[in-house]
Amino acid sequence: MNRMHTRVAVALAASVLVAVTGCSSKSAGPKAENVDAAGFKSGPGVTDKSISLGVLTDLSGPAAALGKSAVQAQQLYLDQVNAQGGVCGRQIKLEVRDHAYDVQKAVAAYAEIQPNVAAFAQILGSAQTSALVDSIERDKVMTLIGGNPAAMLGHRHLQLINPTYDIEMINGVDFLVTKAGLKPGDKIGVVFQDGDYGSNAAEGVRFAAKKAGLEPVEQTIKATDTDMTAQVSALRAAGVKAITFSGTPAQTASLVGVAAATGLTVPVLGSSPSFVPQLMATPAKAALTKMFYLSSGVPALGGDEPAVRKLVADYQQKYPNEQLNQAVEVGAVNGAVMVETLKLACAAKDFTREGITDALRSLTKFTSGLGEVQDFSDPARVPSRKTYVLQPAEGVPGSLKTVQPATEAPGVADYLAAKH
Amino acid sequence: MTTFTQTLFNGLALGSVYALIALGFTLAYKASGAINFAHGSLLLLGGYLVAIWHEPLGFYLALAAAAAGTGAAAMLEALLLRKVRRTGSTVPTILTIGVDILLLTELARRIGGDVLTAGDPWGSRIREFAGITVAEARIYSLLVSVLLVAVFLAAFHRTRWGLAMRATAIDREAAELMGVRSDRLWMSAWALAGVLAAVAAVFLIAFPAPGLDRNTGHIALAAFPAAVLGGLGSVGGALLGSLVIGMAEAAAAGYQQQLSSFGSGIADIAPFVVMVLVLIARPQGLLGSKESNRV
Amino acid sequence: MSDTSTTPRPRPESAAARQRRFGVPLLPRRTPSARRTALAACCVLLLAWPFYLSAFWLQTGLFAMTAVIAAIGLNLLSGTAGQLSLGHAFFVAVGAYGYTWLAGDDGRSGTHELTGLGLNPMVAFLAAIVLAGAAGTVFSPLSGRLRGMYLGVATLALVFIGQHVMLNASSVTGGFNGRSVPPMEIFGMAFDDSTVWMVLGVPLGGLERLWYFGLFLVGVACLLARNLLLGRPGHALGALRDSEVAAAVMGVPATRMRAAAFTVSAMYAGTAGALLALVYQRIVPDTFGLALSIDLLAMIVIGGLGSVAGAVVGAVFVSVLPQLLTHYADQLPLVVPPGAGGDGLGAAEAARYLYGLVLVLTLLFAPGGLARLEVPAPPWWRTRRSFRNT
Amino acid sequence: MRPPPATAPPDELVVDDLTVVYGRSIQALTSVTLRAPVGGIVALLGANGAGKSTLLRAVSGTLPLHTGSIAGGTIHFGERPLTSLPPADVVAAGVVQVPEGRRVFSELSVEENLRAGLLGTPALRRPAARDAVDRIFGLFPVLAERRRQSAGLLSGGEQQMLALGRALMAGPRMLLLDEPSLGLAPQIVERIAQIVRDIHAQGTGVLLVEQNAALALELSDHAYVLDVGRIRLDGPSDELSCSDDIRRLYLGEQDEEESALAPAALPELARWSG
Repeated sequence: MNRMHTRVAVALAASVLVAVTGCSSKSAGPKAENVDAAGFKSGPGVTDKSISLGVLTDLSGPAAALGKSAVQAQQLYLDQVNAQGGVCGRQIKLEVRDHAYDVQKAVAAYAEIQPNVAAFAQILGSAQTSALVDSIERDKVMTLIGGNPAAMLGHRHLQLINPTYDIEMINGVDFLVTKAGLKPGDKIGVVFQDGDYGSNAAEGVRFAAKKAGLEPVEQTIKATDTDMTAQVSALRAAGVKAITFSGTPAQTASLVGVAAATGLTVPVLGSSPSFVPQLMATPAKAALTKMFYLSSGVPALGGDEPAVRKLVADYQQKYPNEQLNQAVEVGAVNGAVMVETLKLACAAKDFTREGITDALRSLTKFTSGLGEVQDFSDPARVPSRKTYVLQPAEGVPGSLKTVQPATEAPGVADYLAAKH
Repeated sequence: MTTFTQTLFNGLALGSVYALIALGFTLAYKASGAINFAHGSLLLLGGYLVAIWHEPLGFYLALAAAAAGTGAAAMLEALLLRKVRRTGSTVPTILTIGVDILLLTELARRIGGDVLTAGDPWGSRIREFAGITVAEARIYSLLVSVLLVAVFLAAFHRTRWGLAMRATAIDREAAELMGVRSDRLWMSAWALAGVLAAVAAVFLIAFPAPGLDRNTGHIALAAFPAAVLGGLGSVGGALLGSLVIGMAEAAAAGYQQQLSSFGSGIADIAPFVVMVLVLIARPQGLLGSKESNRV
Repeated sequence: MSDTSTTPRPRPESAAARQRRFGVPLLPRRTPSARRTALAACCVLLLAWPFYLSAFWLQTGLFAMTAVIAAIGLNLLSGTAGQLSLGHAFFVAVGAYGYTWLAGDDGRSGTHELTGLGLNPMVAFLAAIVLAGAAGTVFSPLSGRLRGMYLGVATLALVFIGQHVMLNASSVTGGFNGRSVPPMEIFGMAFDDSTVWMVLGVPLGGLERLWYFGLFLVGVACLLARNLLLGRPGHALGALRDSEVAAAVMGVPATRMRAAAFTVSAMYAGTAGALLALVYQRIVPDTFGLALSIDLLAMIVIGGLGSVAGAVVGAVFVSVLPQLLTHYADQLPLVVPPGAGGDGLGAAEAARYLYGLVLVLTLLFAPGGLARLEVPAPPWWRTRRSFRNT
Repeated sequence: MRPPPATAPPDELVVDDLTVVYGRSIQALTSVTLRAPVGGIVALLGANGAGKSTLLRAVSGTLPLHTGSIAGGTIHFGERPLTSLPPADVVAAGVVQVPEGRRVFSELSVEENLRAGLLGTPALRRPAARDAVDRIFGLFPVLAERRRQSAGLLSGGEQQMLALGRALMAGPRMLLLDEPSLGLAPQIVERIAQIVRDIHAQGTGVLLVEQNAALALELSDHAYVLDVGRIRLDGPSDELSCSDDIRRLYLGEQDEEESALAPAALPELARWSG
């Protein structure tokens, strides 16, 4: 009896297998690229009417606030472009997936939408991007990423926007030297998070400190630390004249708050991800507005550059209940880079994956009015070297104002020359 | 020397807050025989309630309301656990993980990317003594924790309630035969655990911490090793363990430069390293008795 | 106990005895032949899958397979031996990084120098499993002596200490940014997309071949676990779980047995880890956090403690559910598609809610797990309960 | 054997047609009917597994702890229905059980164990509680000497006295004793027997569950025999002890034990009568 069942099952299996492979959609073979009558080459995610772009971001995890703002700003920008006819007569659509800052979800979501998108307009999260780097290069899909660690340079299909964290810090230390009147031999505190973000920033500080003759006093923190008392005590004991900081916004509030409270009123320079407007609701507000500076590749939302003012107005109109933060600018810039790239690809009549990457690599003087001119020709080089110095301020959009316009410190060229 | 004094104080302050968490943890364990993995989200709930209620109610009233709310939530959880109490301790423990997932998802959704403040009266004031600088909130946290623990110990050893608790923990059936209403009693233990979690939350989010964010509940993870290395189910053990863990963590943070050969971020794993070392020497924890295992 | 044993019982025991005898009740209450047919049909389905499904579904399936292997291993420990472990993410990591390091070459990743032994991937795969087992054995001073909740919390330490090592031992692990995983290679044929096999007119790339490799591993894992449970070790562990004294009387060496169960379980986790690394193609420390440990535990509980079938059902449920929800978010009520804006419930959040809810409801109303839902009141569960409390 | 008590209190523990099941299918008691007046000592005999402890659990309300429940029948104490009441309410009604195996709180001190006996009664003021403890110490001087010691360190006989004393703290009208002689040396058994007599003399009813049939029949004035969940026999103890069935079933080795029980009350227990 059992044996018969087994035989029936095996026979069934074999026949099913043979019968159904015939109608497998996979057997149609690769149809990734095709050329239409006008000589227009197109790849995955591109039709006559639309271009699909992927977004992998965090909408429900620890970075949800930033992820949401960036996606909404990007959508806003693309809506405006679509309203004017899109690119090449094609509407641009975003295929968004929420990875909740979870690596496995990000990898799964990538596999899900990768076959159907022309490029990734944004991937957020260092660990997530790291896990996907090899796949992105293998699939040759052009990808813009959210973070700026130098470790992410050098991949042909991967592109970050604005200066990397080390450049931010070199420019920022230059600002601190003039601002705090640092002299050779003075000590500078370097508090940074474990991981590629913090260590990349620390690398920049070390270089700049050496150049200015300063003595760095280093303190490492973990992403999960919330209380910076121990670090501040150590820095106070060392007698630092300024501090650079690369951690989370919550840690910024603790560090600056404790420093101010313990009388260590020295300027604190933070990396671009170390501030969110929500900090202005914490007890550290007063200290932040007095002591804290942010080194950033994009200008303050509270500034009066026309592009910034337009973005703020449009964003507030579309999302009246959302708080503005710097990620809004990052999202808008990403959208603009994407659209410029697609326009170039359109001009070259090549919407294949390779064609889109080639288009990006031919963008040598990109500007959106939100930040400095970017050069994407060489994947191994930072696209721009100038950063703004911003300061927390009350009552302005994004709670930040610009205190120093985009500047490149003299040391940056030496630093990059030494690296390459 | 200053580093030492500073580390000592930080360790004491941290240990005292851990004690509030570990105590709640131990009570819940004694009551239900389960490790309460939802303790972290109860803590987060307490902090969240204080944060949203301090503006309309004022800090102290908000704290009282939040403590009541967290206590009620803990009692609800205990009600769920009662349904599976006959299945040993693994099933209730995993049930608390389920509760934690639900509560945490909801709270994280509400908190989003915000950093909320408790509106506590200490603000960002600091005090200097013995050559060290400490936040005023930390001093109050130490004082209040010690006071709460003392009140608890007195109640535990001197009152009918405490006697009933201790008797029920040893032999629930015998205690019931003496007329103890163990279900109500254990509900009170859970409620107390919730209240302690709410108080601990306030101190954890007060200055010099930046405030409450969605990860605040993670701190309860450090109270697991505290309760275990002291001996599960032992109140004295939980207190001793909290002190040990607080000190170890403060020392690892204070002397991180000297400890750099172990890699950065050693402070985060210090509680676990200490716990493993203790358990290798004494599998039942420092003050735990061998019989306290209920499996 | 004393008052119940002499009442004549209308054979509730026979079902329990049958459960005990089989140890692994696959789809109970069916005749063995019907069960066999169902199983065969399942196998056919699984074998045919790569001919139809896209990379996304294949990957989802492979994630489920790794989960199945790890969950079976954890179930041997927690379900059969009654030992709670929250540290299995660590052993999964040892398997994953072990394979990558053993099979990988020296090189660079970002700013880190990487080392690797460059072994044959097949050898590296087996060695990674042994390595995970060795890691389990190193933990034996604790795993052998600690019981229940103590072990549960002690194993938490493994996850956190493991994370610390993964971040700091960057020459082996690549540090924060992780490192690339060399593809599996059997008899000189690599499991990557450099070559494509054409079978019946369908191209089978790296992922498809990996699918079959994964199926093979799952099959081996199931059979081994079944044999372990049916044989002496299974009975010894069961006895140990139910009563240490009784087990000691039967001559079961408690400490050694517990440590051995832990080691075997760690080897299962290591196998899952090595396979997971192959699916990911690049591994980063974040993958192997506490969440993974908790997911594994949830799997065996949702599926049903102590059975291989339970582990399979639970693992598939927990690993596939979020993918399904995200994929079909736009067709589900109450759930907003990602990026649509507004304050609706995101798919990832919905999946978390559902996951937590299923976990809680399973424990409350079907404590035998989903795999046993067919049996109205699991006799295994009932007898064990009354056994414990009288 | 014993003279009837001077005043016959009206209250009586009445178990009527009681059926108890464990889980869903295991029937442990079937239609058990039993009466235990406050004025007497009633013994419940039966082999291991006959359902004796189950009956006490049903009265005390601890069946749910053992996945058991009452499937039919009623339990009353005087006018008060006790059927399926929680243990605390049964204690409040004046029915207190001394469980099998003593079950003292081993990590608590002797004095704390006694105080735990008050947990089911309305809270007393401190001096009143101290008086209650002192009264028990008066009855068991050996416990007074060890008032600060952990109960777990006492000998078996001392633990049994502690368990009795703990139950007496609540001032019960009916005491349920589950195997008080289990695992104790013959001399100790006799001391316990004397204590039981004294408790009864003070006006507390006793329902005594015993495997030691000789002892139980000697102590009690009425006895029931439980077999596989059913009452097989009942009657006055002295009649039962003469019954051939009983002699064959339960008193097979009676001669030795009888000799052990033969001596009259030991001098130490004289204090009990006061």
